[in-house]
Amino acid sequence: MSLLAILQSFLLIAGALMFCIGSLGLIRFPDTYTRIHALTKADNLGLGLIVLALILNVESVALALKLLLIWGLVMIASALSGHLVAWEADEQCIPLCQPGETERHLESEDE
Amino acid sequence: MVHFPMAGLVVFPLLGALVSLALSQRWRTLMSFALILALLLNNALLLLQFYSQGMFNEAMGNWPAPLGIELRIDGLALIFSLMSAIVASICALYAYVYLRPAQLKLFWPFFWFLWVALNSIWLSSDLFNLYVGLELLSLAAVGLVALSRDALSLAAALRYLFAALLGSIGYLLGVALLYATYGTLSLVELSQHFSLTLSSSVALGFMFIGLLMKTAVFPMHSWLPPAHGGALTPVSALLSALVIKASFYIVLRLWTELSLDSAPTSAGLLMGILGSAAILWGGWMALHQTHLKLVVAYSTLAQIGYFMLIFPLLSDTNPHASHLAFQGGILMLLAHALAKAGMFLAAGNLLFCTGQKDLHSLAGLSRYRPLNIFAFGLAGVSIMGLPPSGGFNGKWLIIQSAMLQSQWQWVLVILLGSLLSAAYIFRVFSYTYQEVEGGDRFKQPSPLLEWSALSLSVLSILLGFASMLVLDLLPSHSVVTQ
Amino acid sequence: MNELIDLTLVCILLGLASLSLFTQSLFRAVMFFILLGLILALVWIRLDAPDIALAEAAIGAGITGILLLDALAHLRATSNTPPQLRQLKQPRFWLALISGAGVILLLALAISEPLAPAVALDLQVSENLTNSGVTHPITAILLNFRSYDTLLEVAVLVLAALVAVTLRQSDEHPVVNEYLPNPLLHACLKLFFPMIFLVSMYLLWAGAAQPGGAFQAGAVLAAAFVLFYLVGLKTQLAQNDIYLKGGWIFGLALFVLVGSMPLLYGQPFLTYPDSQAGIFILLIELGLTLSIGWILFSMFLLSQSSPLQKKDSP
Amino acid sequence: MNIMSLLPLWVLMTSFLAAIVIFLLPEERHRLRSTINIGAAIIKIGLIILLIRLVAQQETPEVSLEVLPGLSLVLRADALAMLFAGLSSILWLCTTLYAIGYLENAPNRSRFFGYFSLCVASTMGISLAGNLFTFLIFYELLTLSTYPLVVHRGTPQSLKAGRTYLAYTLSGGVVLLVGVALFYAFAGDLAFGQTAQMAEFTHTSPIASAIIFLLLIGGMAVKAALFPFHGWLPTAMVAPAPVSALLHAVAVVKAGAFGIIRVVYDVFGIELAWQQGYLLPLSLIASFTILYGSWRALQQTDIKKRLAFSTVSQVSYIILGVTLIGPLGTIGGLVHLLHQGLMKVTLFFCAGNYAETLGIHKIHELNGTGKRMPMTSAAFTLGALGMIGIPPVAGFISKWYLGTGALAAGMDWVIWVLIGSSLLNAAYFLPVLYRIWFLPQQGQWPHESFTQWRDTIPLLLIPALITAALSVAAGLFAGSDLSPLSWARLIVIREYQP
Amino acid sequence: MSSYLIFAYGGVGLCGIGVFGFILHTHLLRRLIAFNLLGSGTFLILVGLSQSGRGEADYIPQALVLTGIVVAVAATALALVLIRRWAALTQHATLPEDQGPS
Repeated sequence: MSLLAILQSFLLIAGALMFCIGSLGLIRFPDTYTRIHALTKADNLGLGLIVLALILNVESVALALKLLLIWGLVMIASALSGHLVAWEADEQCIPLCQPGETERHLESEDE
Repeated sequence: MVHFPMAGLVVFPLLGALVSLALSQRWRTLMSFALILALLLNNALLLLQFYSQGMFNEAMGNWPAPLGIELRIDGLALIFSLMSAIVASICALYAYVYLRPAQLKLFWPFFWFLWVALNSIWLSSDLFNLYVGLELLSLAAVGLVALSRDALSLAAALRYLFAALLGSIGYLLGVALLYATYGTLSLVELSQHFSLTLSSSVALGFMFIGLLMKTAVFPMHSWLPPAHGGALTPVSALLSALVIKASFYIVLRLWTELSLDSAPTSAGLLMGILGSAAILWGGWMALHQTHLKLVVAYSTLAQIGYFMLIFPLLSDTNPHASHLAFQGGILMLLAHALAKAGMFLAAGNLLFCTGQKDLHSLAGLSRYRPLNIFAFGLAGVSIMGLPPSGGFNGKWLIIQSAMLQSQWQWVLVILLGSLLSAAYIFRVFSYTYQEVEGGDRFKQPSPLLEWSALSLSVLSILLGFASMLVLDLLPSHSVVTQ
Repeated sequence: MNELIDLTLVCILLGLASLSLFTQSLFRAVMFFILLGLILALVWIRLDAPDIALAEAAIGAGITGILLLDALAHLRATSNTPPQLRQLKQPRFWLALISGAGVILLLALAISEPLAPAVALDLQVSENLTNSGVTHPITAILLNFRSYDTLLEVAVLVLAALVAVTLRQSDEHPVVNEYLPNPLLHACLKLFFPMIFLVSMYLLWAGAAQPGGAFQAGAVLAAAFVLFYLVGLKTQLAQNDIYLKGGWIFGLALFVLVGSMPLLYGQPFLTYPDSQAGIFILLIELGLTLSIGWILFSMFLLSQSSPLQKKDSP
Repeated sequence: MNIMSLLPLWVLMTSFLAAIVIFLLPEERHRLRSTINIGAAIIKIGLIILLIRLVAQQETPEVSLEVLPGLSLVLRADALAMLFAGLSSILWLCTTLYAIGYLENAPNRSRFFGYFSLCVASTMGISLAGNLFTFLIFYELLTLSTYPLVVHRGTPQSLKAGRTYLAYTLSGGVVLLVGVALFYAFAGDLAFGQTAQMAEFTHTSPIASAIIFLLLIGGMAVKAALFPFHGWLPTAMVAPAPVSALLHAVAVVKAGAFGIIRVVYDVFGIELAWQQGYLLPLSLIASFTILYGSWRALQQTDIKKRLAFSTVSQVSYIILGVTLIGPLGTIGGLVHLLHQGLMKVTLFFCAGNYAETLGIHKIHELNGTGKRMPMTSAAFTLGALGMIGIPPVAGFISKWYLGTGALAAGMDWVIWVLIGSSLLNAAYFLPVLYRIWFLPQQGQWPHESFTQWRDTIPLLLIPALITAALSVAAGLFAGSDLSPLSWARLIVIREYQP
Repeated sequence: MSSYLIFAYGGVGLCGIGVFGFILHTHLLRRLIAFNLLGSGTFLILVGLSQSGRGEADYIPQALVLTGIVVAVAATALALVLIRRWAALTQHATLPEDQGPS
């Protein structure tokens, strides 16, 4: 196993781990604001790591640039959508929650 | 080789759909009727072409099957195309007078898409293309049902949509299995390689269940009466006369092309039993309805049962009798299309006259609106299968076939069904013959409405005298059973 | 190893399917369904069908999901009863169980038969690919070999949009454009629009040689339109009946027109002139992309104008 | 195909086209409608006369149209057909005249006369049918076109009668349909008169043949009102008088009887039917119906009901005649088809006149009507005497031939049936005549109208007088070449010739 | 077992679940989801099975599935429009016959 492969594996696993952490945050965090935080930040990093791992594998520069472009676009998109969600939540006056509290309104609406 | 007439069957209604969506009201109507004329003419040309060169195929995009999709004109396709042209034209005329402008505006595109779908189904000899055609048909039909936009018709449309979607998926499942097994979608090629294995039986089973659900064969019928009974009158006529025929047509095509007449008789027997149940149940229910259009809708259920009876009678042991059943089935389908459309239109006129749905409100109509009752009655003659009518001729051939094959149970069912249908139709009649006080308090439908209903009914009677014109288009029995 | 991944995927697929049907909350059901769509996209990749994967992600999961969520928001107002497990005792349950099990049994039996297709259609596809005007086989099939199917399929789409218009109440007020007055969104989207269009057109262009094509491009375009709408730009176009319907039928009309031209020269319907098939296919695809985008967008738009929030009703 | 060979079609079309035109005419165009109706009836009589001349010259004009593979609609004018067609055309004219008078100022005349003409068209079709298939078609058409006439009044009672009528006739139609279908499926496509092939078929499969015979006769027996299928006939009496006349004398009942004649003579052939022993049960049923009908007639107090049961009995004479092998019995049956039609239509016209002019429906109200309505009563008397079988009225001729035919066929017991029935006939007609002529009027007439006329209005009176005169003439001039009797002889000669 | 065939069996499972849910549920939205599952299952069978017969990618069924997906989306959209209209009119998300005696 070459060094490159080890590096790649490391990056991939780290990226996947970031995704897992982000998802865990989504489940565990108490309110909208903290949840978007977990999602956008962790996922961007995770994606970045994975893209990096893939770039190590490609031959052409064009392809590498494309991968980077994807990362960039996703970052902008998630930043924007994170902002929008927070902004809308603020508009609707959704309160901040302390750890341990659970958001009731979403659940109750489903039933 | 002239490609125009066959492609015209699809292109003209498509143009109609486009035109009716794009143009303003006046031009929309004008162009629609111009295109209807064009389509009628196109059908006539096609008929001539068929007379001169017999059955022919045409590869769409010049890619022959199995790679491309081939359309095929044979006698069966031509008969159905002519049938839909006649019924649809008259229904369009009726709708033009009957519907409010706002409804009419929405009616036209649906109508045209419906026609596209019908013609594409009649012509297609490709399994997947038939699926797309079926979906187009169902969605157009659902749209038409929902046209009146009240809660009742919405519920009917939803019920119909779900049944239709389930049916399409069943069909598609079968197509998937068949493609995987035989590697082709062309019906012609499939028929060359086809053999009844386990997987192809399962495939056909799914396809038939799906198609029969769309046809509303008992016991998968419960969506039909509210949808056909609750829709606007010209829509009911189109649905009952044409739409249910499409899925049945595919069943018939598959059955004959794949030579299922040599299949184990249990399949045919099952179809026959379902048909018998439909005849008796539909007739019985029609007899107990209090709403005129529901009577007519349930009668459609019963009539579908008659079509089903041809399957147990198609057998390769007795080609002559089998061919009689085939011819009889086609005649019944055709007669039902004409008569049921006429009957729905006439029923719509009657409802228009009284303004009420209840059968009791019909009292006195026979005195003041005899023409509508007459139209209803003539259609009823064909539905009951009394001579002289297309319905009778079809029934006669089926009975003959059953007798020649000693399948007496179907004869019994047909006769019972005839009596039941006579009972429910004359029941409507006896309401109209009641004499009541109060003079002529009914509205007068415009003559165009009355005459369009009457013309369809008269056609169904005339079919009783001109059956040979139709049957001559069909191949002789050596070809049908291959 | 690969089989293990496949099996895992199938298990996830079935699990998600069960969850989306039997979870108590409808909202979650829809969520699981969207998730299922994404997993399906992966499955399609595993099935060597990147085109379908694209379509599934964009159309299947994306648009269906959005429409479902949108409908869900409206259905909140209704007496929306979650499925009761009491149903277990009803005959309906047994009917469902028997039918479901029967379907599985029959299909599994049918599938387990060894296959030996008599006709090798894929060979014919590759043989004729050079004459089709494009190099990507799926585009060749969709827009040349079986373009008749595609024609009818576009008609189905138009029809669906038409039903939406039909059911729009005449007494309804036109849509009040409730765009999001967020400055950041405005700024970013203005930046993004050209890019989204570019992506859409790229998908369209790429379709000739690799995965992509009119439907995927149309879905992206629809997304662009929706964003347009959200920032409050130029959506009055969609309020006008002529533009609305004109947009729907543009692609279909172009298709019919191009398809019927050969009839005048004695060629069958939908035949492309020799050696120019590629251009005509691109032309048709362009029209279809615009129309599909417009249709999908107007579905979204028309759903906005239904006055469904009758929260005060019992 | 020359004009003459199309004649059968034109005979049919005269009433059919008239029906269509009448349907389309607005309700108010009474005069035009009557003109068309009478014109068509007269044209038809002219055509029938032409046709009769052709047939007398040994020609059989024929029109056919293939409607199903190997199956044709055939209209053929043979001697037997002309007997029935001639009767129908004459009585159509009379009944139409009568109906115009009867329904003056009544609603729904357009509908009535339309279906009336359609009904006659179907009768023409039945008489001219050249094979069983054609016969079946017109037979069912007859059912359909008479239903609106039966329920014409639209009262609950008439609607109920209509239901009964349909229940009987449609069930009969179904039985007939099965019979005909079996016939075509197994015996093949045989036109009327191809009895040799039928004999061959019967010898190879006797059971099938017997079943076909049973079904065919069973189907026809409903319309012919043979016991036990006669229940609809008295119920249908609620219809207007011209309809009753039509039902009893021309259309429905006769269609059944005529069908039985066709089946026995032209489908199976009388020799074959006799050899196979089909005829004896039929003659027993017919005999029983004769006696039973007369017996029931005796118990009725309503004039029309009594006439109805009388019809049940009289029509069975025809069937009885058919079952008697040998020329004499056949002549008796055939000629009674015509005679009974003439006499019964007279009686119904008169009953209608009594009802319309004086409001009389019950027999006991008839006292003294002879003075108020002498001509109607005279016609009634002639009809009644004919029914009893008193010479010189036509009924005597039929009974005479039936009696001698029975003796020739070696069925002596039939004589006793004839005598018994004649006695019963006398028992239910003579008291009526006695009341009319010899009893004084009791109080007011129930509901008198047309007081300005001595008897009743001419449109009602004249048809009754014509038919009465015809029934006397048929008896008086039975020996002449133009009489029904000599035509029946002609038929018989042709039937027994080969 | 090839991975094509595995997915074909997965499609079979989806179809079964879809049919089960379609018949069991009365809520129209859930029925619609069940219909979509059924559709996806069918597509999987179509592609998976025919490719497993050949052992390589087969473009014909893939093209068919693309068409099928679009048609299914159109049908779903149409159904949603109907369901929403129905719900707006009646405040119910089930058909009358499924609403029970309440």
